[in-house]
Amino acid sequence: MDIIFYITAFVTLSSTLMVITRHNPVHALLYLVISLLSLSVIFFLLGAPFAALLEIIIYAGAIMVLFIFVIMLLNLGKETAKQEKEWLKPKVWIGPTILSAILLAELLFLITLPNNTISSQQTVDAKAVAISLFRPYLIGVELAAMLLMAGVVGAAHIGQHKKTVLHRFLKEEEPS
Amino acid sequence: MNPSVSIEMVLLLAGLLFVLGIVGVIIRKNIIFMLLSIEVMLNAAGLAFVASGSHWGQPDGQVMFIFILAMAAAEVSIGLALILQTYHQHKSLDIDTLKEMKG
Amino acid sequence: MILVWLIGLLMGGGLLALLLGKWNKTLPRWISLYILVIGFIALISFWFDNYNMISIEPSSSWMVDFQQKWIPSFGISFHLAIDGLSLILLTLTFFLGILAVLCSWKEVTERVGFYHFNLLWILAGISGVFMAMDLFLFYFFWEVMLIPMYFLIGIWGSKNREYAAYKFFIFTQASGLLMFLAILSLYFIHGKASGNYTFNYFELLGTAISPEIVFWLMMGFMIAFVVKLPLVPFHSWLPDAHSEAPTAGSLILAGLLLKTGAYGILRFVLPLFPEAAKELAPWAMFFGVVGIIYGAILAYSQTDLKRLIAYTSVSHMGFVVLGIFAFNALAFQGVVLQLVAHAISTGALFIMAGMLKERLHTREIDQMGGLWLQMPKMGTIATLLAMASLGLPGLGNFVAEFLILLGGFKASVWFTVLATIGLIFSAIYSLRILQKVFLGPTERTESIKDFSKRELAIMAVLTISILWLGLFPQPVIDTAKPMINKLEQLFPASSNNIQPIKPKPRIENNDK
Amino acid sequence: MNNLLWLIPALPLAGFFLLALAGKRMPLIWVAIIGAGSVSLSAIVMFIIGINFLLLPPASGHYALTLWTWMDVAGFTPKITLYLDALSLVFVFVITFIGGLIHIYSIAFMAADKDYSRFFACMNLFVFSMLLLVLADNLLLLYLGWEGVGLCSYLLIGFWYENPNNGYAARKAFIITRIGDTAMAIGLLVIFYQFGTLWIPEILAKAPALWQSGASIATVTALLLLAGGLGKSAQLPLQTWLPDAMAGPSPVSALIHAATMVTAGVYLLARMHVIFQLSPTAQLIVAIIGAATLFIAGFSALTQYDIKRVLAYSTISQIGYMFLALGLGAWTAAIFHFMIHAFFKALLFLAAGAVIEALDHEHNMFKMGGLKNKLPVVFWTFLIGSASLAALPLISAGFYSKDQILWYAWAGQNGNPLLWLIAILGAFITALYTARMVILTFFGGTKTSVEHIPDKLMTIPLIILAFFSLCAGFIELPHNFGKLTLFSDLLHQVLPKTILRLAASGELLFQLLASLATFAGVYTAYILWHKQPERIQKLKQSEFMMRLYSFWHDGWGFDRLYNTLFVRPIIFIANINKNDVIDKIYQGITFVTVGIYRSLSLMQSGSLRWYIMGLVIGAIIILGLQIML
Repeated sequence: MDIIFYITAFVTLSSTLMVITRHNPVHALLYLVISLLSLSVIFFLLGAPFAALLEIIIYAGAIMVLFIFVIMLLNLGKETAKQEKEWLKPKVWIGPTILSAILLAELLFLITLPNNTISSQQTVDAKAVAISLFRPYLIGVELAAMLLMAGVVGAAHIGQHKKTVLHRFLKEEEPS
Repeated sequence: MNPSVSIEMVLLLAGLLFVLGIVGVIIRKNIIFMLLSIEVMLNAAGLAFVASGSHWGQPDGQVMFIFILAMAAAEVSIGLALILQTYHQHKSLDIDTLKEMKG
Repeated sequence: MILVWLIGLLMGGGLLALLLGKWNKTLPRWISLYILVIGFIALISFWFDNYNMISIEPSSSWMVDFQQKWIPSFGISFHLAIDGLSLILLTLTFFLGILAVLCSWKEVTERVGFYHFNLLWILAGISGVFMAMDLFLFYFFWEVMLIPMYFLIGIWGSKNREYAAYKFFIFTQASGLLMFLAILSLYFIHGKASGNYTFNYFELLGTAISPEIVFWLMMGFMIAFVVKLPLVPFHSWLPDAHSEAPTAGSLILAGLLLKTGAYGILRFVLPLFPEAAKELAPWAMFFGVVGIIYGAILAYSQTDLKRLIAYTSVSHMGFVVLGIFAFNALAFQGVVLQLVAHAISTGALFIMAGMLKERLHTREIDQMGGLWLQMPKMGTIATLLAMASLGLPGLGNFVAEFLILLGGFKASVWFTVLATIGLIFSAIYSLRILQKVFLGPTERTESIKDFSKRELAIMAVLTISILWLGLFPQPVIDTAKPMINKLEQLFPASSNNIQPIKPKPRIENNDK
Repeated sequence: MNNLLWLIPALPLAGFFLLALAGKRMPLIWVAIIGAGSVSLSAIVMFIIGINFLLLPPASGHYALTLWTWMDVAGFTPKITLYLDALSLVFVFVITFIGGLIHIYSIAFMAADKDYSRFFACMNLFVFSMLLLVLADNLLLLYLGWEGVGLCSYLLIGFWYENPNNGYAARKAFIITRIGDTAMAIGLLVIFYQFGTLWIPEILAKAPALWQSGASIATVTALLLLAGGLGKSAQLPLQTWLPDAMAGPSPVSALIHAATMVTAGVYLLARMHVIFQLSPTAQLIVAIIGAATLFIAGFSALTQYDIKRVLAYSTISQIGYMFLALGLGAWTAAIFHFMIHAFFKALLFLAAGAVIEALDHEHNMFKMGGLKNKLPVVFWTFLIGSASLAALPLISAGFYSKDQILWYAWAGQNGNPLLWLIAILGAFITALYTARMVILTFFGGTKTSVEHIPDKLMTIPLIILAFFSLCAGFIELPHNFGKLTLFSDLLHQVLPKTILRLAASGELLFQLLASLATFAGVYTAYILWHKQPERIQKLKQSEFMMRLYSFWHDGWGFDRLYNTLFVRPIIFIANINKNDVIDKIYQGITFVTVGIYRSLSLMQSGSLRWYIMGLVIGAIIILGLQIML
């Protein structure tokens, strides 16, 4: 069992690393899908099959598709890749990476603090999740629904293709 | 199923993923990449939730993951709509050329 | 019930003026005038009805008490009550309100509805402050009077109005928050001690507070009040606010807003924290005296007429502080009279400054001079007002200042002597006004109109009031007496070191 | 009779109100009738009451009429009560009678002025205030009149307001007297806390019981009251306002100098004499101030060329005599001199006014001259007034009053040869400058032509006053002349008798010495300014004399001293602090806040990257803290 975890963890990490280093958005996106898929394996290993399925269906299935649509729609390809290539030099990424490494070290320290909790790992199936979702977390579900609603409406509104959208301050300066 | 993977290792993985996400957000210029990196971070958080949920054998972790999922969906839809709009207006997705808010 | 009606009248009238101001410019003026006149008449008739009760039965100093639950879960009630002091100040509020409406009759032509809305709401806030007997409600009204004033200065003021409005707002708001903090602490301390969480003034009165805390609580209240008053290191908002505000704004600021500070000290600081107040007294008197002299010197150096008058207010309010912290009936009575007399005399000076500005389009006294030639009536009244401001006997301010000095002398000889020396300075700056504005050669060739009928009426009313206060102050004294007697009992014979013989019972001195 | 008392002040007050409210719309003749009539009527009422008082003296020695209670606060109950006893009677007489004459004179004098009604309104108010001052039965009411007098002097000195100098003179008068008033107000506070009342009779009755003679509190109180008197009466060191007060019209000067204002101090001291008696130190100070003032003012009068300034300094000097007398305990002598002085000083001012008017507003004596024949009435009346001022023996009233003071300076209980010496020297100087003034104005060659001949309304008051200046002295004769002491008999109801130090011997000798001083003064003036003017020229050659001359001319440099000591520093402080130092603190706070916000807003770079870095750093710090702790 352990070995599967470590392999998938390795896959996840390396594909994520690829996500943040690729110049071409489509490549990056594909690496992200891989990362998500391997993550869902880990979910499964952790005894959360429902989450694993959702990860694949919604994340890898739906959200990533949205990304692909947009990238295709904007025809981002070589141009962006070139741009990113110019940008992504060691002097740019070294500072943030060190900073993040410090953060990581701190996180690790905190994680590895000894704690004597009994682990009772077991599968939490969809039923249990559903019961808890629609009983104690009902209000959360409703809020999430509202959020999605707002997201839909907002996206529809923002995504409208207007001819001239100028800021109202800029409008006033326009000679009329 | 009785995985012997210690919770620490999973959280370690989540932490690594999160940091990678952060690095991604910081070092990239293109908004699309930043958005992708944010997805990575969200995933890391979700992983941490699920892991701790399964550690205690409670469904709450997965519930939180579902909320994160819903949030990510909404965020991505709005974010992408904004990207579309930005690209139409400025013909660029370079975060450095787009910055307008200067104190 | 009359108290609720008064506030309701003002607030409702304000809303009505706001609505009607949309399509008629004169209607708001008339509405405000009617409402204030009605309120004024109601108060005066109330005063007459109760005058006998006041002078005969001093056992209870409260005349009307109205209590209604508001937010009972926090112990907040809608509790209004008045005693003599409140009645005097309320009457003054309506009186000056009428004049404020009258003197902005011609001056304000833009957004008349909103203007009168603000005016009436300020007055409502001030009335509420004078009546509220629930500390939460008090704080509420304290804020109500603040915000419309901010608009009044910020919208209808003169050139530098925004700066002045911000300064006014920040000073009073910051100090008000300190007071709110003190109110809340008092609420919790009292609640913890007695188990009864309440904002009711009467129940909070006897709260036992440890000496370390009581000082800070009192300072919370004191700072809010002395900033409003204003006492010297906190006075710097006043000249700006006064000089930039429209005439009615200055009138209300000088006449009423400053008085809320003094009222607050008399009503809250002294009864709530008598021991701490006693310890603070030397410092308060010191700053009062500093205010008297410092304000006067600054007034002398100003060239902007309204700023000059504003600094005279600082000087006069120094007397108020001196009198309050002398802790005896003479000084307290002087303080009450000073509040009224200063409101009238300084208010009148501000109105006059407004009239001059309307005619000359300047407030610089260096550009005036020789105006007596064209405006003898205004000159005459100005002389009288200047005399009132320098404390000429026979006019209201003298009675007030002399009583304060008499009372102050008992508490502290040297501070009082210094304050008396302030009277010399007051003569210097008052005469400077006359000299620079009305006397001397005139360079103006264009004709300047003397008082119109409306202006003459305003000034006549004010003049008569000043004379009345100066010669027949007894009604005011009698009205305030029960409250002041109660206040004096809190401070039994403080520092009675220079009185070798007791004042004997009056000897009849008319032998016909 | 008692009930008519209120009419005395009420009539001028009514006149004031009528004129102030409606004077502009009235015909001039009405203004004149109301203005002069109210005071004259008041004088008539005074005569009725006064005669009644003299013939049927009330048992208590005074009339009192309470109008209303001013206020009643915690045991402090001043009332508006009019109180007439012998002392106030003398003052009321002088005020209304001379005031009335001055008003009548003014009808003609001011006829051409555009502010006719304002003038009479202020004059009426002036008379009213002064009447209230002397009729007050408590110190607070007295203070009302006291300050009212100050106000009116301000209004009248600055009457011709177009000239800023007049305004400044008025302001100076008000402020300097205000300094004294403030001291007096403090005195009132002390008195109230000592006696628990401001009712004068009670204070006077209680004081001897409460205070030992020479108690320091008595001295302090007396000195505070004295300071008030010094201000109003223009005595050292508060005398500087009076010469400048000549800026007003001549009748105003007459009113200020003769009937009202400057005599208020004398009244106050006489009224509160008990307190002064309790403090020999204070009394000595009063005497010294009086002597010093009469001496200093005399020399200043000698060097003036403006005729009204000569008279002004002479007033200071003469009031100095009164203070000397008060300090010596010669209370009645002081009041007697006050009355006589009122007659001749009013006369001199009115006559000087007539001269000035006649010469078309020429004040300079050196440009006058030879008016003896052109203005005979003015000349003769002026001569009589001058004679009285110079205390010409036997025939002038001034002799009798001044001689009394000189005599008490020598022989009184508190008398002192040095004070006497100064007084007699003062008498010499008085005669000198008086004669100089008369010679320069009326004798010699004509230098300015006469433009106006004085009106009848102006000359009649002059003649009446001249009569009194000559004859009023006869009601109180020196002891060796006969036993006629009507005046002091009257006043002794109120004021204590003067006790002589030694047996009243040699009075004749001192009278002769005084006469000698007068004659010497007149003769010297005759020599210097008429007979041999070249001597003056010779004196003017010497630089020292010129220095001395200008020093005296500027009133012994007091103005300059006060300017450097008080006026300039205050103006300096006021000017540098015009924008209020304390406001700078708040501006500093604002400045710092703005600075902080400016620098913080630099962090708002618009670069998302930096924001995230900020987040990361924040997370590092927070987690770091958690690890550390």
